[in-house]
Amino acid sequence: MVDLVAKSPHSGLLPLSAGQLTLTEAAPAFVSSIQARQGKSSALAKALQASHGLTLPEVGKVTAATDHRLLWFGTDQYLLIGAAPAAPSLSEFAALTDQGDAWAVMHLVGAGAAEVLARHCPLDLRTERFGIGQTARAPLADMPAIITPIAQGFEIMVLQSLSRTAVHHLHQAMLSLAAQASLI
Amino acid sequence: MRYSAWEVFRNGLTGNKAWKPVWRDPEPKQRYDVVIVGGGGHGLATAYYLARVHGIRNVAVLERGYIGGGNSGRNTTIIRANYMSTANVKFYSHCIKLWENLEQELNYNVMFSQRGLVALGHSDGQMEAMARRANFCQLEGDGGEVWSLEECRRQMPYLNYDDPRFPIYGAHWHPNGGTARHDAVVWGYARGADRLGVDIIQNCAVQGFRIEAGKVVGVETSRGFIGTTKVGMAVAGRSGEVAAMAGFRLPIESHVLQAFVTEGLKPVLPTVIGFGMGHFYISQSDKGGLVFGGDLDGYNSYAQRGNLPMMEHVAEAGMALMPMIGKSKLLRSWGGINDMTMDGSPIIDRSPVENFFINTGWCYGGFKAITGGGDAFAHLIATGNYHPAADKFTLKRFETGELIDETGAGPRPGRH
Amino acid sequence: MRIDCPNCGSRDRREFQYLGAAVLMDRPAPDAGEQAFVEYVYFRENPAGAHRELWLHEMGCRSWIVAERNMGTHEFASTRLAADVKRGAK
Amino acid sequence: MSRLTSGGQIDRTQPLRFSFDGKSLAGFKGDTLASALLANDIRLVGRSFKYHRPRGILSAGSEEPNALMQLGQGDQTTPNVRATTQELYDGLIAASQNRFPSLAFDLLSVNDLMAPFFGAGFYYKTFMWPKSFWEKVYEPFIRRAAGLGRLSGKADRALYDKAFAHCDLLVIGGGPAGLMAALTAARGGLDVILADEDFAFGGRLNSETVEIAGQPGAGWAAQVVTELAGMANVRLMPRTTVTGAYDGGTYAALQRVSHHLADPADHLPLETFWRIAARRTILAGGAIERPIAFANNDRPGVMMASAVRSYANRFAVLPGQKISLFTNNDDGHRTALDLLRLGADIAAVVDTRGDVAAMGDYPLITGGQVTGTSGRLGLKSITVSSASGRLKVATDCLAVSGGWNPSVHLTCHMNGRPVWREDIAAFVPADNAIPGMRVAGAANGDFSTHAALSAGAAAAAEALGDLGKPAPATVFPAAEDAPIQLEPFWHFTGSKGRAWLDLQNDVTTKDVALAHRENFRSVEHMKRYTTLGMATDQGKTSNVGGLAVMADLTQRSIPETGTTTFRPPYSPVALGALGAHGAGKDFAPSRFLPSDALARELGAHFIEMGVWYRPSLFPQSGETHWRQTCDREMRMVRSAVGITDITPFGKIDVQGADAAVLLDLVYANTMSSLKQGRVRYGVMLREDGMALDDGTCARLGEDHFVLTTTAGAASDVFAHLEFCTQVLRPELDVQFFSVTDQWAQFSIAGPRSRELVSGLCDEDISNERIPYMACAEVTIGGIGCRLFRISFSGEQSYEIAIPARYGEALARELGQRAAALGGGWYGLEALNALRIEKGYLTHAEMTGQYTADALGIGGMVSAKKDCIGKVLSQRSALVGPGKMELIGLKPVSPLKQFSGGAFLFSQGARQVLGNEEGHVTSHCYSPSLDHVIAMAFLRDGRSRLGEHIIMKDNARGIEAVCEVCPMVHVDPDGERLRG
Repeated sequence: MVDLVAKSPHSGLLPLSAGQLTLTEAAPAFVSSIQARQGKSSALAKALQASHGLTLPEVGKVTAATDHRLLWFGTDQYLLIGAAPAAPSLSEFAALTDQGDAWAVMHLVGAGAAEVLARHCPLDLRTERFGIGQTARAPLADMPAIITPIAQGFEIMVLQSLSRTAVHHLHQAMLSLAAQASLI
Repeated sequence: MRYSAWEVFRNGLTGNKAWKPVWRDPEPKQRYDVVIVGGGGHGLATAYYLARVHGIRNVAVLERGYIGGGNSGRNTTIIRANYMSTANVKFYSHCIKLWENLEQELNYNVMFSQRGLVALGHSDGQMEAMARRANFCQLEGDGGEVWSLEECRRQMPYLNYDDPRFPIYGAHWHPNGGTARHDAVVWGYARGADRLGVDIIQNCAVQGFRIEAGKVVGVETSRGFIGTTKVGMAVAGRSGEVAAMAGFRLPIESHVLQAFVTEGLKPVLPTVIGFGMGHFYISQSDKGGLVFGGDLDGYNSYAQRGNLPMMEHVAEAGMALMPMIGKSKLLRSWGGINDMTMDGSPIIDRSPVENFFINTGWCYGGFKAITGGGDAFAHLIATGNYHPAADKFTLKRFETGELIDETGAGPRPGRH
Repeated sequence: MRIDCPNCGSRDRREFQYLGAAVLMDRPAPDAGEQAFVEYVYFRENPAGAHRELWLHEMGCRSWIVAERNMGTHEFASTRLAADVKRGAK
Repeated sequence: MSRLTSGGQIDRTQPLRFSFDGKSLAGFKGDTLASALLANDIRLVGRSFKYHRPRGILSAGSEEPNALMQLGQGDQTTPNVRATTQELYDGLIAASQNRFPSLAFDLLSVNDLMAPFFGAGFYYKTFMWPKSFWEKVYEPFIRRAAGLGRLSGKADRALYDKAFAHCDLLVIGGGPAGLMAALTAARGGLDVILADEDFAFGGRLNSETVEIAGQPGAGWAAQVVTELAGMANVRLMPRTTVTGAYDGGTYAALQRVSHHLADPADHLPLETFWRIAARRTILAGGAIERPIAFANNDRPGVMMASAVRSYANRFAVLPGQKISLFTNNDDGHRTALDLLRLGADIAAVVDTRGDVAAMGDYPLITGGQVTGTSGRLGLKSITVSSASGRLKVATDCLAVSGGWNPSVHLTCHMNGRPVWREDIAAFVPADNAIPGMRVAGAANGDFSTHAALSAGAAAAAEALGDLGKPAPATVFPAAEDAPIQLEPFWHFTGSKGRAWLDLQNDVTTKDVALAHRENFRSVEHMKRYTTLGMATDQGKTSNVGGLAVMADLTQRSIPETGTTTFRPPYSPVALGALGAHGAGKDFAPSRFLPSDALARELGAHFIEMGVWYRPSLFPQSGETHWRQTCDREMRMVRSAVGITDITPFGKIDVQGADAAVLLDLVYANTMSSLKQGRVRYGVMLREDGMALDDGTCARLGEDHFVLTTTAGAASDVFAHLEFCTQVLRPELDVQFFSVTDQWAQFSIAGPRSRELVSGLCDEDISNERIPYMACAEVTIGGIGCRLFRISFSGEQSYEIAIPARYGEALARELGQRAAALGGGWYGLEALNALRIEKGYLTHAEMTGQYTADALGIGGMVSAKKDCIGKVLSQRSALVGPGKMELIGLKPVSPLKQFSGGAFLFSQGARQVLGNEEGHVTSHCYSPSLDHVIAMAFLRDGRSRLGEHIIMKDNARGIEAVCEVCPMVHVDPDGERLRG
């Protein structure tokens, strides 16, 4: 039998640091899309509560349990991160797809993380408007991305085929901000 | 007064006191044989050719503001005929032939500069499209050639060949292309038409049309009613509104297209360059400013101003293509309203209203089409027949499917 | 330019893709005839004032949005999810 | 030296060396290049655009039309730098522009002698004969003479950056109004951004001797800035010009990050271009002093009075030894008092007003006018006329104050038209010209310090109110509240000499008169004809003066004559900054294949396909021409097995009870009848009847499909499906999600493909179980994969989709196993040629201009059901005679290659436009046939099989007779596919 070795989209790219800032890989064990079937949102909510202990997040929000969480992704669409979906019980009310290999997940952390992200992302990143418990899909240097605030920084998800470009842009911005931090 | 170096000298000696108005400001008459709505390049050229070619001199050009205040004065002044369809190549090639004699014909220096235009290709497929452009031009006797990468390097050493995101494979060299001084074109045609008896009436807004039994008989304006036998509409950017006054709709959306100019610089760019991969085109004006533009802002608009995303994208494309321009500074940006048709090609045709003719849908290409557009429109108004160089620009094509869609973008005007 | 996505709130225009007039919501019946489709696909009011139009929140939640926007000032009067508008129309 | 021994805001402990036109000079930190030049007694700094007249420093701000410099040397030299805003740093190298051979002796100053013939628009009347001379003689000469500074022609290597920012309140301008507004708003709890183009906040307070709250204005400003800097809700942005106002409260701003540094650190950007989204904005950009037009008012030494105060008070430089003033308002007198206090010698104060008294000990001429000047390279004297006659006054600096123009510029950016205010004889911003913006202070015509402070506080209080916050109690500082005392005076008409309006473009009052005479009377015509206001300052110092002259000529008031308007940017922005993140590879995102690293190890050649990098060829040693590689790879696929990475194809997972309903709507053919475990080729149309895309549709379950799209159309197709489900049919129970990046996908094609795949899969994949156009879930090495029996090469072929993390590992495994079977990797060149041999379509044919019928797949359009695009694909010209049809071409006699972009002509037809009957879309050499083949569109092509036609490529000089043939050249019956 062939032995296939998995490779991370960030292999050879991360971690990186500049000044106070770090960019590290944060690959979750599972990512799945969950899309409610027509008219089945509340049934799905109950099923998710029962199987994963999670409530359906409101628009732009995240609900979390200890080791997994649910991100709002679009109208009646969610990403379940960190746990495999309880397929049989959920499938009745939702379409599921495995997204565990589709996304490259990074953590950008440190003082000035928002400034780094603001080099390439038009979101309003001010903490009081976009804090922990929230999530947003937004462009990062013209690439689709999912941005989720975490302690002292952001979780950034980009499509795996674009990870190299995303890391390149974030790294350049980290270097620039680190240099500007030393400017009076 | 005929313009010449001698007249410039003679008048200079006498304090330039004897120069005459370039066009008159007459009061509108009660009735004209033809009323042209729109005092831009196309409207004025149409009036000029009606008078000169067809001998129809009882013509008024009605302009809401000042002549040349619309797209004629808001473009990047590029003139070219390197199109990808029989209909457009035939027409724009006709335009260039008129441009080539325009200064002598109008006795006005419109500074038509056939400095040549380079259209870059960035893949094998694009190079085949460039070859097709070149072949189209050659069929029309317009010369031109396909440049290799090596020739591009030789001709344009300042382009980015070192670390391009989209490498240059070669180019189509279109020697007949170039630029002209946009305002001068308007003023030259105005002077020419005025001298043939055409009344140019500025500050005269059209407010409606009098239509009797399906036939137009006059124009309601802010300066009163003006009777006419025929109406020619040439109101780029406002065609939808004017057509609505006459009671019909068009296959057109109005979109804003921005254009840009930098501070003056010593000569650095001898030709016009088009970078299709980045939707970017650039030339250097005689005053020294780099004049450039890009794609539509992407949404319907009548506001004559654009927004940042496209402005930035255009500059990014400029930096991607020719990083030598980084230290030049953007001086001014402006927006023109383009009548974008559903297939990206113009309309010169009759309308559902009898004796009401339309010249519209020039998309990005209206400036270069002023000569031929005016000629073909005058021909249609005067004779009732399509000009042979513009006989495919009909309204009917949207019903028959005989579209002139060069980009293949389909009925999505913002993408043409 | 900023656009209020009914889901995501105020976002930069560069996240959105414009399609065209909202008349595209009303596709003729399959048997409506060729002329009805010609009108539907090609002919537009193109008003200089208020305009109903379709945008896609392409780089965000990927909702199609019906916006009312003034073509002279670019000011948005309203934005609604196209799916809601369409369902409401039924 | 003109430097005062004390005072000013320069740091005398930090002396700096710099050079101008090769001459080494000294200045201090805190200087601008302009103040340092004046401190070194340099008055001649440039030449005008047209007449090459000597020019000196006019202003102390970004409105400067004269003192434009070439900065730095070599390939990173920067043109058109305003000396008045460039901070001095050690080692700065500046040179004057637009002169030859030297600044003091400029050959083209001969143009000035020709001025009678070089009036406005003279070039429209001449240079027409002979016809060919325009491009050959006149234009090259004009172009060489025109232009200001120069680019090196080499790549700009500076780093530029871009960023987004968001705030509750953006305050533009850090003078008294802006500081007060920012302070009030910040204390009230708003998120505030305060931007000022200067390197020091304070605005005019830094240049004036006014007091606020009993202390010097500059000191008060510093105190406010200290408080603001300590607040978490405030972002201070000095050296930042807000350059444009756009829709929805979006503003552009340019931050000069390191222009002031002699030796910037690595990674430090030169400039950052900001996009600021603000809920509210206060424009407090101040006002710009305006000149007065009189004969020879353009000499070096003629300056704005406000600039003279700036140089004297802020930079401790006296711009002249014997200074005179010409004013129509009290500012001229204030200037004289400031100068006297600093020990300057005042030659005269000339006031156009009759009933004013001197405010101090200086000679005053009331009811007077400056009517002329002398001094070739610098001012020597002025001529003054008054009731008491004409008087010549020796002076080397004339400070002019013609009143103030509020900085309305940003308020015009959304088509707002400023309105005339008679009491200050100036345009002020129209109300609500920019939604969400308020204007405060001098920008709104409130010129006194007190008025500016109170207007700033009031505007901030209103902004707080808008955003639902109460205004804080603010202790309001006391300041001067002198009312404006101005008598409009624009230009002196009595003398014969030329009076300049636009100093850079050399537009004089005579040019405006000529424009009027020739009927260029609309303000826009006047501007375009004379070029007034079109110079690098965009009319900041000249527009209103020009309007006033035209108003006089037409005997109308200024507001009746027209208004002044401005377009973005407020001051010029380097394209490097505007285009930051665009240079080089950063221009577009780059997408890489799962097998990218392996392909690079194998030495593959890559090409850009949209945003993807894909291997085009896998050359082996000894192969020197791409065709050798391509031909070998094709033979390998036809004889053994080839592997290629097709991950970029769009993959869409579609589920739901109505999934088949959606697919029947979007595909021209029927998908609802597809059996589970089977795959069908499909084509989608646009509503206008043209083909949008093609691909495969696999049915994994009753309500579960997976579609593929072409790589280039993936995002369009996805948006199209969203349009259909959200906009057209929201009632459908259908869910879909992109799985393009989830799955790495490889094609394994060739007669030995089954051998290869069956060795990998844990399941039976025999032809019986997985026949042509079947699909199944399989496991490889324990990993769940999807197997599709589909082909784009015409061979027995499989596609394996595997979770992306295993993509590279599977690629390596496939490559090794293929090699063992005599196969290997093939690239896009071979892939393309293989499909041409089979007559399969790509976007070289599916260009959006052709119906399914034209593409030869019209039979796929189901007659039994509706689909998007069906109705309009039946329009008369699309189904009638003469329509384009895709066909194959083969040469009649030996031909080296077909020519993409070549036209097809009937034999004997004249080869002129309109007679072409089609064109070649794709072509290749077919190793199987050992000759070249092509695909082409040809009018009525399918009914012309066997006909000989001419292929003509003029551009490449290729002409050949070809035979029209079917598109399928290899295995027309598809036996290999099914084998």
